[in-house]
Amino acid sequence: FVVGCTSNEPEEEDQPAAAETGGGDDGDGGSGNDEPGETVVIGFSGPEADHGWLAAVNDSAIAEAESYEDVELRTAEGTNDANLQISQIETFINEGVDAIVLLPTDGAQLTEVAIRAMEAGIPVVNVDREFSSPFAARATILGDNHGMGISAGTYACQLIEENGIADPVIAEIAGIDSLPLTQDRSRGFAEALEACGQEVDNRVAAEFTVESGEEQAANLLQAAPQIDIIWNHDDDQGVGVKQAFDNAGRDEFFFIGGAGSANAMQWIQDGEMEATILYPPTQAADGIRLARLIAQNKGMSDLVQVEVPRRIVLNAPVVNADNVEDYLHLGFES
Amino acid sequence: MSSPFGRNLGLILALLVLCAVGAFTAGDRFVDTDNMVTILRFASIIGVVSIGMTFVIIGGGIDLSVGAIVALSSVWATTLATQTMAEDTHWLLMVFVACAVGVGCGLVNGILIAYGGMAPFIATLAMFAAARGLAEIISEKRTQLVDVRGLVDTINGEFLGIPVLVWIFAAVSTIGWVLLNRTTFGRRTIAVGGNATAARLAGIAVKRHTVLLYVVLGLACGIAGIMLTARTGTGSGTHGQLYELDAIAAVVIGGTLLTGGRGTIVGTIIGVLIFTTLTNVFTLNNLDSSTQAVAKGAIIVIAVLLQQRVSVRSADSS
Amino acid sequence: MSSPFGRNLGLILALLVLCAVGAFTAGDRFVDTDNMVTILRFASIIGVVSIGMTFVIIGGGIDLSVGAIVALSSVWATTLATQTMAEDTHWLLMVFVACAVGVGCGLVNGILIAYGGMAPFIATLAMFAAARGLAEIISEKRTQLVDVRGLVDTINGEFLGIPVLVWIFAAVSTIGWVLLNRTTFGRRTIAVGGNATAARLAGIAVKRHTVLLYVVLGLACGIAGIMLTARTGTGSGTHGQLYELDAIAAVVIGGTLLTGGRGTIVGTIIGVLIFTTLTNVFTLNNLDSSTQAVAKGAIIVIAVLLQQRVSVRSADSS
Amino acid sequence: MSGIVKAFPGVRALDGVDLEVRAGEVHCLLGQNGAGKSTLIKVLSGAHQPDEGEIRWQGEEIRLTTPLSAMKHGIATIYQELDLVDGLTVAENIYLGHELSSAGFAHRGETQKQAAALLARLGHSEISPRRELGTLSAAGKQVVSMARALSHDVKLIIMDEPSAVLDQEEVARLFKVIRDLQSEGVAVVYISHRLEEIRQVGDRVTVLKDGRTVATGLPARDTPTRELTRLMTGRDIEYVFPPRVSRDGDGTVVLSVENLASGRAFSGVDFEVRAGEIVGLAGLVGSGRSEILETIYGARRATAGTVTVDGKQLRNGRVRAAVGAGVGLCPEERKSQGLLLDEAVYRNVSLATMGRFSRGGFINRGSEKRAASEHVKSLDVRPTGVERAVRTLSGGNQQKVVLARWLLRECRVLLLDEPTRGVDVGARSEIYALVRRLADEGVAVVLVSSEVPEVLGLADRVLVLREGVVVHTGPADDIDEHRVLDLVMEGSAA
Ligand SMILES: Nc1ncnc2c1ncn2[C@@H]1O[C@H](COP(=O)(O)OP(=O)(O)OP(=O)(O)O)[C@@H](O)[C@H]1O
Ligand SMILES: Nc1ncnc2c1ncn2[C@@H]1O[C@H](COP(=O)(O)OP(=O)(O)OP(=O)(O)O)[C@@H](O)[C@H]1O
Ligand SMILES: [Mg+2]
Ligand SMILES: [Mg+2]
Repeated sequence: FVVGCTSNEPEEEDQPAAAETGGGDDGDGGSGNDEPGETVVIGFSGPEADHGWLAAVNDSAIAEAESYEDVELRTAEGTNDANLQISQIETFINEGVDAIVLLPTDGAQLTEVAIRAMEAGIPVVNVDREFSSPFAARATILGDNHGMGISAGTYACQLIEENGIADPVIAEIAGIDSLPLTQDRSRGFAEALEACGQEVDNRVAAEFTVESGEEQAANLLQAAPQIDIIWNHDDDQGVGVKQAFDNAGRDEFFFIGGAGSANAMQWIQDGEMEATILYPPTQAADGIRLARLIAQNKGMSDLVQVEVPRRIVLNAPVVNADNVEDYLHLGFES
Repeated sequence: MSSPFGRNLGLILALLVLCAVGAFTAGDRFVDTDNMVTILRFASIIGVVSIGMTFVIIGGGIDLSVGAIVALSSVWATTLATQTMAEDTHWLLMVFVACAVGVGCGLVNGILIAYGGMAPFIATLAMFAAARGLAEIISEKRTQLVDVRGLVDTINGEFLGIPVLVWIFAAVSTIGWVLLNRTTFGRRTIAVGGNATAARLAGIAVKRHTVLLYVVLGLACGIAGIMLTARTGTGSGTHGQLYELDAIAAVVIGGTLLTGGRGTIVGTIIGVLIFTTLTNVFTLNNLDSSTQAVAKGAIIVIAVLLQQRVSVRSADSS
Repeated sequence: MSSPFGRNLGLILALLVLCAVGAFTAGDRFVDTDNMVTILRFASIIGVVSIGMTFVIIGGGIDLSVGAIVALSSVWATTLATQTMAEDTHWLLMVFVACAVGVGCGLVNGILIAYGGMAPFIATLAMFAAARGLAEIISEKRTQLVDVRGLVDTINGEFLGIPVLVWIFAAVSTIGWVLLNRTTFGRRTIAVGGNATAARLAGIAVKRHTVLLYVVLGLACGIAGIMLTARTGTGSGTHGQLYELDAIAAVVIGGTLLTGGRGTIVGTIIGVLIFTTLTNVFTLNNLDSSTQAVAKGAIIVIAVLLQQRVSVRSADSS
Repeated sequence: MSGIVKAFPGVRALDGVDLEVRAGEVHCLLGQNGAGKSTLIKVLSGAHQPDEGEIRWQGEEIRLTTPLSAMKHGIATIYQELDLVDGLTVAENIYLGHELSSAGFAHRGETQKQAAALLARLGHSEISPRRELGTLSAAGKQVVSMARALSHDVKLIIMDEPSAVLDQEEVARLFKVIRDLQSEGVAVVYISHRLEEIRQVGDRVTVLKDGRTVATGLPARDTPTRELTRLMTGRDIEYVFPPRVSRDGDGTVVLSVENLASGRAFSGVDFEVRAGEIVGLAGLVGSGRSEILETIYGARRATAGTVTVDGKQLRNGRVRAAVGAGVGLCPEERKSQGLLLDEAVYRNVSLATMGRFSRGGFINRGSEKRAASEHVKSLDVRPTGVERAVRTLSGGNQQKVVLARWLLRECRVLLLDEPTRGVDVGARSEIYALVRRLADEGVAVVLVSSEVPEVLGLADRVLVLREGVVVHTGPADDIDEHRVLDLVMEGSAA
């Protein structure tokens, strides 16, 4: 379930955003959690915001922090170098911040330093890419990458069945191949396909950039003269992927996306895309909220539980023409 | 001096071997006009940058900022303001803006190197950081969609059945070849790269010429920027990543000396084709990216060693 | 020979200015022993690579594969097999494996360059692709956790209140300095890079020496690989990205000529510190990455121009 | 050595050469540019591997596979192209490759002490062994090169044109060293294009022509010059300077230099050169002659004074202004300052004249090559092909290529810095004739040479320099070699 997703529009930040799905309709508005408490310093470090989704992650985190007058945010933004990110966390430890929100370039690689922060008495909220040790984070908010792959694969199976495609050709355009999250997505996709007796016929990996998406998609189209279903992991690179389809004049397949950018939602509305699997960029914003609560020793008012939970996994729902209206506001600019 | 054919014999051989491998492993999917066009279209953008890079390297320099300049020019050409103006006037305005941005960056590089006395590696490393940062600031890290359809339709379209991108690459290559081999500009480039002191004492304005070389490369980056903009339908701060390594690799595989003073446009073109064909063959064979990387490393080594052996032999027999 | 202090005066000045900016903008948070230690710890890994790179560049070469070698050695040292053996024997086995992998890669680079006659840029570009690909294949693109606590606890720990990583950097720097300035190996490196013909005619085995230089750098990469493994508690094919540019930039900012034949270890160390201090000051000041990039570009230019002016002046007055 | 053959791609540089050197003798090698002298000694020093032939050393056949193996046999070499490392100190250069060290650690103090001793032996104790080599002048480097050779325990020293960058004083010192060595039983192979040196120091002479030995064992002192030049060139050559056309006072002033100074190199230099006049600058190495030429040419900034060509003042520090006004410079170091070694001969020749063969920036290669070939032929550059890369030419022929560049340019003012350095006798007289012919055609020539007879013989007027100051100006006829040397040494006698 999605907890306290916020919109990207800064002007809406002042009002407490409603939990979108699952949770109670009145959100956390009823509790005293949004009342200003003692000022807390939160350190936030994320990977290099080199594409739309990550930029949205950073922006929404910063906007979220700005919406609280009792939060002072220190950002150490922007690196794909674990060594540098470790040193950024060390800086936070030196400064003695009250909590750290960490979206690591790689969960395992930042575990050592996160443990050190925890040992120094600074609670760490782990976002999106999970640490390899349970002692490294006070709370963990995860997008469900494996679930994303499952959703995409299941949806693909559904399409095959509904349209009665015999011997379908299934293609996959992955993101940066060496990231665990990409592998999780691909694994989920393969598992779900296996459930309906299918497998990926052609796979390429792009780099989350428009250019690489276009390049790899063009190569993919060349490699497979006829395709029935394509799953593209990431709607940012999807802009390029889509352009490659247009360039080649190919649209014989069902095109499924990932993440849920504004563009993707638009295409779904226009009928140019079948569906996209949501992967909200608001996790870090949620992380800021949790960090604030933890630092101020508060709990989550929607839960009976007194304290903030240790682990929250976000849902990865499928957005298609039937429900796109409900998700439009979540779409981020890629 | 041996004929350009002889000099590039090893390279051509390497390319042919690669094609044979492609034909053998991927069959009809490789030996197919559409596929050839795909390869060429893919090669066209990095190709234009590499032609420009050839001049800078022959002139004794190097430029690490080409990818960043490509990104900056694509972003600048697709800002709301530029696009609005282009809607009002003509899409060529966007082309002009991209080229102007490229030339501007090249000018800064050139002036820092020639008049500031900075090492090319360092000056362009600074530009590498600054131009990409600026591109991100301007685009606010968003991908800017192109609404001016004329640009995309024309440059990403076809002319006489061949993609306009490939025409542009062909035109830039031809101009580059003539410039290097048939004009005083080309001669001066070789002189400046071969022996800057001798060139200066022979009355060549070495500093001014050096600036010009980076401007030429900047212009090539601007052209590549608008090509990439049209091809992807977007301007983005992430465009052109690793172009610096790709372009330098293509130029050097093509036989241009990194120390300057010697090099050919034809070699560069073949170098670009080797790399793009390689990627195509890999994709057609569904190779995963790690295996691709290892194979790429091995092939670079083989291609270069082959080229050396063959050119030594052909020089002997001449 | 002018004193190392005089030669590096501009650099030291640039570093001081940077520190002043840090102290002014971030106050106590910058001027703080813990923060200094953080900077040094961050500098240590890229520092070790840069010391090795200094030798290769002085010797007239270049190495683009350092980051990939760091990754490969970290992955190889953390495979299940290696870790199991290390559990049975001692964690030093992992250190040994990482160093051996580094030396092996350096050896391949060196042989391709010295005996295969390949341009260093191209040979190491091939290694850049191949080593990272191999690292990904071995690790199956997973991040490999280190279970041998001895390694992490020791190398990522402290000794006499100072992080062991910093001690290693200090040791490598000292050895590098002695090697370059006080041994025949160092003097011959300058000869090979400054005038390879002269070196050959003086009876120096230039090819063998070139191989040795890349082996030294490979060893440095192996050490850096195990340092990074301990610091992150993992081995991964993504380690060491862009280290090649960072290391080369530090070496060149430090006054080593890319054409070879001249350079200092002290300059390299200051170069590394300039870059890491810069990053630290940025972090302390909450700068976003795009602005950082632009500022970094500007500061590189200013530092180099400053260094030139100051060293010209101090050379004049000497 | 006997029957040595060495072929390079396209050239048979050595085609069966025999050479026999006895202990304690000074054996001179003579031959035109490109005859194969340098190649021969490179074979002897292990730098090149011969294709055929054998080398016998003290009676035994040996194979010299590397420079190191030659050194081990006691053969040391001073190469024609100074092969030293700029980034190292003088002492380190001297002991490069055979460092005084233990376990790889260099003994710096000891190295410097011994280097200082060697330099003192060569009469150059003013060169500090700790100085960085790059800051020395060409002559200084030559001294270091010699010290380097002496640092080995040698039985044979090969010197390839060691005197080319030395002035007479230095040469005299060099000869003294050679005689010392000789008395210790060391053999010397001496290469020079200056016959008078060979007569002074040599014992026996071997003459090479086109890669073959044409004469060997000739007595150095007594063999007539005619005979030697005939052996070298295959024809009779008069080693004389072309006659001066006396035309006092006529000819307009083309170049005028007023009160010129540049830093500490020279100051207060005043002179005029008329059309058709050759002005020679004489002086010791380091007296600032090259700097004067470079400053006139704009390659170096003047700190005071003006340069005027045809009544128009040149912009300070602008080479292009000078070239535009019709000034040409043949620089002192042809390799580092003059040539594009990998480029074809014709492209080197036309480098300063490209504009003439181009229209709208496009070069007409046909006319370019034709014009270049003409000058290359007139200078007798060998081999004659203009498509050949300059790197493959011998030193003297490379020098001619630089000269050809300025001939092609048809300058108003020609600045020649050591134009005959490393040039053989035959080519020398051709160059002399050429310079005189140019002057007769109205070119103003400034000539710098370390060979005083050359300055006196060729120039109309002579300026003698000492430590950057002109100490004598006057017609070349009024002064003789001894007087010049006195002036150069004492300086005050002006
Ligand atoms: N590396 C090389 N490659 C090709 N040809 C060469 C090379 N070195 C020398 N040669 C050729 O070999 C011949 C002999 O050259 P060498 O340098 O021995 O002449 P030299 O007698 O020393 O002349 P100089 O008096 O001008 O120094 C020349 O024709 C030259 O062009
Ligand atoms: N690179 C340098 N660094 C320091 N001093 C230099 C350098 N080059 C030249 N000089 C100094 O400048 C003065 C003139 O030198 P130079 O040898 O060029 O004179 P020259 O009369 O032309 O002699 P040559 O016969 O060698 O041409 C000398 O005092 C010399 O030491
Ligand atoms: Mg010679
Ligand atoms: Mg001189």
